[in-house]
Amino acid sequence: MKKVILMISLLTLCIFVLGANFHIGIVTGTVSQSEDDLRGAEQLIKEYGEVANGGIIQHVTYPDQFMQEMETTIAQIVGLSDDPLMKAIVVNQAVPGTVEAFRRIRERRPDILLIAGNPHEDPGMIADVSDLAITPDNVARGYLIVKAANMLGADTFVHISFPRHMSYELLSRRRDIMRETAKDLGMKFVDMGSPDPTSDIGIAGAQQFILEQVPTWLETYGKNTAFFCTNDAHTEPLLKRIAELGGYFIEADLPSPTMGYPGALGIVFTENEKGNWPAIMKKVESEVIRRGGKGRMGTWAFSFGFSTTAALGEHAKRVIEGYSDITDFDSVMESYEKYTPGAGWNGSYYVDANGVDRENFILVYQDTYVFGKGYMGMTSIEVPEKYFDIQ
Amino acid sequence: MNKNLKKFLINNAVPIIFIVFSIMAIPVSGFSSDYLIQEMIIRLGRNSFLVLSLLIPIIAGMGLNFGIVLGAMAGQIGLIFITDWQVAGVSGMILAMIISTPIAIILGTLGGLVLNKAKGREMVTSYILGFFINGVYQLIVLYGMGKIIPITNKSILLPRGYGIRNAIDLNNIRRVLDDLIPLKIGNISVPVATFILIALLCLFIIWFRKTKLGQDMRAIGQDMEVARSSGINVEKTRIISIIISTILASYGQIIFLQNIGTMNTYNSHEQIGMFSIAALLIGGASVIKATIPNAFVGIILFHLMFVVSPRAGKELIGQAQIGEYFRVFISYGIIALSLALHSWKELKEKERNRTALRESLQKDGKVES
Amino acid sequence: MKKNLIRTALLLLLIIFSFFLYSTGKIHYVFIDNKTVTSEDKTFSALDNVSVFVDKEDSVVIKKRIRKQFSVSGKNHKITVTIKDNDGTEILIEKKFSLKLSEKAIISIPLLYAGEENWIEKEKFNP
Amino acid sequence: MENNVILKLENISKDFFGNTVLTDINLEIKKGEILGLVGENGAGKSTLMKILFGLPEITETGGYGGKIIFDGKEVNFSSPFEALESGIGMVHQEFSLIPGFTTTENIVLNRESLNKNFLVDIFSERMSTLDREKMKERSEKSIKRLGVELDENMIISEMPVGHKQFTEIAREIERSNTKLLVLDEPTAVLTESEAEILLKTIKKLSTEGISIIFITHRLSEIISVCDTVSVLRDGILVNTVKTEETSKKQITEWMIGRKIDSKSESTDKKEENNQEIIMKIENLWVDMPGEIVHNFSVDVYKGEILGIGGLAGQGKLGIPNGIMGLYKAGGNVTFKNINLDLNNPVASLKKGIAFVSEDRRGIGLLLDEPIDLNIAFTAMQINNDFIVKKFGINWADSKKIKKTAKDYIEKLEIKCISEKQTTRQLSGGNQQKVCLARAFAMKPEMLFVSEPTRGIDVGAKKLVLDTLRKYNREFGTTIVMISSEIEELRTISDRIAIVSEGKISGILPPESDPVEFGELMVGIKDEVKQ
Repeated sequence: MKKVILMISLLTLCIFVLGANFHIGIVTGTVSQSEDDLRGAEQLIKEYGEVANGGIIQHVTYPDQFMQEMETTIAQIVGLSDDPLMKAIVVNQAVPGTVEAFRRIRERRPDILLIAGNPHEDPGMIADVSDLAITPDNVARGYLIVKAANMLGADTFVHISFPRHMSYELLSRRRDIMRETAKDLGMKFVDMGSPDPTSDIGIAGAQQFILEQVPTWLETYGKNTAFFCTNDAHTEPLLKRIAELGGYFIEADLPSPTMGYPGALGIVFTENEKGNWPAIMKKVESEVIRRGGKGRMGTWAFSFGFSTTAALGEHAKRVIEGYSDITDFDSVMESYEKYTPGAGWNGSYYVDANGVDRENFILVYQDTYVFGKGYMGMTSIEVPEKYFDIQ
Repeated sequence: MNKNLKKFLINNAVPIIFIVFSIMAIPVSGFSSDYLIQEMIIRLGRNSFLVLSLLIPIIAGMGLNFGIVLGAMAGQIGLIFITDWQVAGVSGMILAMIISTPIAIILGTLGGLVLNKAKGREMVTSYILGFFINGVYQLIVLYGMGKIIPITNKSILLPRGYGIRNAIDLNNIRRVLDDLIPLKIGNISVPVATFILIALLCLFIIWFRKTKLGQDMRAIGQDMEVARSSGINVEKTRIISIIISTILASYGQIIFLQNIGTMNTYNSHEQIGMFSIAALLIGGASVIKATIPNAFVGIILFHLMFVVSPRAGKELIGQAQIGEYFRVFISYGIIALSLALHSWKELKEKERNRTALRESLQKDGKVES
Repeated sequence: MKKNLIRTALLLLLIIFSFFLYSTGKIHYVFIDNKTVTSEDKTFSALDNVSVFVDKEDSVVIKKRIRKQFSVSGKNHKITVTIKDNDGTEILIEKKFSLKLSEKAIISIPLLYAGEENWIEKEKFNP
Repeated sequence: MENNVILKLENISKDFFGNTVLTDINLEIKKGEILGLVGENGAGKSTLMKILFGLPEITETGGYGGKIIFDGKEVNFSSPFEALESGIGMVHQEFSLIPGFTTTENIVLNRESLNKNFLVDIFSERMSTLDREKMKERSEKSIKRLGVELDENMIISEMPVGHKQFTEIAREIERSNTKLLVLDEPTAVLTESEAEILLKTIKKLSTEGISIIFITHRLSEIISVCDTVSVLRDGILVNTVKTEETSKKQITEWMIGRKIDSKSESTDKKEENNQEIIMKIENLWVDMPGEIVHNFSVDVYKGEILGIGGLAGQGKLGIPNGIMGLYKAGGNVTFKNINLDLNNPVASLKKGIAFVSEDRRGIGLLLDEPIDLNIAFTAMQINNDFIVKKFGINWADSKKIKKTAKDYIEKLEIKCISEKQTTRQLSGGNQQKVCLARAFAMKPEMLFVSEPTRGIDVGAKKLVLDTLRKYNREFGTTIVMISSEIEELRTISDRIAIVSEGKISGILPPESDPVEFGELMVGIKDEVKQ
């Protein structure tokens, strides 16, 4: 009996939503790999419904071990194009394999819009195959993070990473920009190595390393040191030590109030709070201030992963419905702002090393929010032209 | 139960379980048959070479060669070079194979030498060897290339001037083999040239079994000591079998990556050994016996599971990430299951042999029953 | 002895074959600009409605002030440019060119359209 | 005459790290001669053959002394292949065949007929394909030469044992240059009819001019087929004689050798002839590595001491281990007319059967526990002895354990500091006594004792044996004692069963002639006496 009722209610739902005769595929990581991305997809499902229930969002995930299981990533993304109603596919984060998956979809279904959020593969490759790609503007951020640290009063900047990450072009380029900025602002710059959490040492070992080293670093470079790390796993122990011992933390590599802070400060969110960013911010802010991190620790008020998944889904819907153009910068910003009330956004187009313009590759960044201080207004600061030329 | 039927079920327990799982999961996943057939054809073309490269060490009694990871690395080094030199198309692919061959021979010899020191524990040793060589590979690719080995192409080199990037675009040789002879049946495209190559490899393996070397390997595989006492150079033959397997794996990885189109410089090879072996086991092979049909059946069943299970999981439980967890659970669980089933099968086999021995002794009048 | 001789010969053959593969598979980049250029004091302005294909690749539309990149392998190549005039007539231009192993080409559509000699520029290419 | 000698061994001697195993062996074999080589296990036959074949383990342990002259030249093979090259073939005791190969493939193993192809010139000879036709021809020819029926397409593992043996011989004679063939116990695994065919084959080969060294335990075969027989004992060549000039009895005496009084010192004979059967063992088979029991049947009488002897590796140790459920076993064993559940160690213990294992340190003792606990342990587990119930929980009754332990320490003269000493610190003899004490503490009705005196000194030996006998006499416990030392069995047992090739070859009273024991041990079936 229950089944029958369920069937009937499903059918009625179908009839209601049949007006929108297209589907949007969303691909994210799982909770264990990248929770915020997934919450963005859930936000879209909440808004527009799931395909299984007659809505327009079809959500799948890529493997946790995406570096090793590229074949599965490809199959998951390409699998979405098996649906004849599929009109757009958003992959956030666009882990390795996305490029190939997009190529395959292009061959069979050129009508599907392909959108990549935060691509891991080389920008040139992803720009060639996708209709739109979005990534944090690490070029501008390279300048702005150091600038913000400087504004808060830091005199030393420590950049923590490891070779695998430095093999990502944008990440190593950002490091070089940071170094240049620090030099120009009269700060000391330290390029610090750390273990790779995906190596045999594991996440636990990598975190242990940070926990043990931060006090030494603070002793060596003084309390007015700002830290930045490229890896998510490193963020949590880093925040824990900074809250305890001093130092500055402007924002994470992928900034979000849920990035590192909950684990580092022992904050637990209720089921209702998950995905509710203003509530999350409030809780994190009060905890940071309670622990004495006021004016020293910052983030983006809205998770980049969350807002990118949601905004790209929203943008795709607008494009399909004919309200905007796929590479329309303003429309993308509008979509972002829809999910991030109060936070400013800015960005630019990507220009590759040969000077070839990439109109479909947008670099974005959100205003930095420092706990106990508020928005820093970084989106309105002009980044000097010279930093864009650092390759 | 009928004795023969029981024996058949025991011998084929692994594929049967997989077929049952697939039959249950396919309708749940909701994929169209076109999509699934296309996906299986792609995966057959992509993976067959790698899986078939496992066969020769099994003939030589060295078990499942996790060391094909070494071959995969050799193949990737070949690909790095042709990408650096910007050689495209089939020419590029063949050139990559030529470059990877000597590297595979060196790595294979090394692997063979180590495995000869670890007789009876070849599988675990080759697994660990993969890790070790992976370290060397990373060292060479991340530090050696661009510093000691000249690499000129900035697009594959890290901005710091040495070391290869995390991901390499293989657009130059992407699908060159698959699309060499285009064939489309309905909606489904068939990589004819790849299949021809795979067929040639199968013929090679069949022919190889008939050579003196193949016969020696069979002898060694069945009883190393007897083979040795008959004058066969056991150590050398075992090394040769690993070398052949490594070379084939390096070609296999090149074929695999020309289909994938992108190469994760530091990770693409890592799961190759595990997945190829899982596919072979699922096809009904064992550590001591594997046939060409085992390889094909295994690839289809294993990858069908891989494609179908995430969506099946999602449709069953309703949450996207559960699908992924479901896939991981099913896929890896089944690898564990097939290994466990395999050892159970071996136990049964031993028991049967013993009973047979007793029975034959009784028949011969050595033991009155 | 005989065996060594055969092996050496085969190895040499393989190396020659590799070189053959290298030369036939080597990629060249062809950059095509639709940008306003000044050459010998004359200005050639960028054009609207330009689509281009090199060898057998699919045709690509090049908007004004944009540079596009093509990659081709081998020695001899052909570029086909279709330009739609304001009045809707299509003009088809076909040109052949060849490149040495380590060369790249920069082709300017306005110059090509104007029939100038220097429509193609070949440079030593360091990727 | 001298030209006719194919193999000559001069003063061959060999020691392993000071442990002499062969002393001054001199042997001669003529063309077409069949030489029988006999001796107990460990007499040095295999070492001699290893020297002849140049096995690496000989050179690795310092080589050998003396000279080997083969076919007129002094030789010193550094590997079996060199021996094979020069024309010495060997048929091993264990089948040296590839189980999954056919007869043909095995006969031409590593000497396959080949078809060349172009890859041979590039890589190596091994890239040629097999010429199956020719291989079949060759194996057929070789089988014909043997004069036996063999299916050349049969897989070895599916073959009866005898055929495997023939396949091996066929392989050796397929080699065109084989001049000397060594057959190491080829008939041990054959049925009598098969053995007869084999003997005929051997004769046939010798008439073709192949010399043969024939190693066997079956003396009748020696008599019937060999021209000469050489007897080895303790590394010394006792005698070499023409077979027609000797007899089985004489050969056996040379083999066993030791001059022992035919009357043993056994005195304390039981008068009453109790024929009540306490345990009936029928068709027992035990799958114990190295000690396989095939088909063992015997009745054990209540209250007797039954000795079980036999050469090493013939299966005597498998019997108690199988009955006590330590190794997989099958067959019918009844204890006091009730079927005994084999493969279940606890069941046997619960029924009142105890076992003192030959593997003291492995399964016999808890080495890091004190003596008293070791003694009480099994009884606690099985009989719930030494246990007091307090508050519904079982506690070890330490007082009683201590008392019992002290008792046994005194009775068995266990040399120790106190009953709390761990057994690891005890000497071998004393450890053995603890094992016995533990078995006694269970108050068993029947006791299996396996090699109770192995590795302990003479004084301790006597004490252990006396204890066993005393226990048997006082409590009427039936004891089955397994030992390699016949003398030991003769001093204590009421009857002695000899095991050969996994089954009983005869039961003798302890006062029998030692030669009879020897004959039973080497399995001369036709002389079995009850």
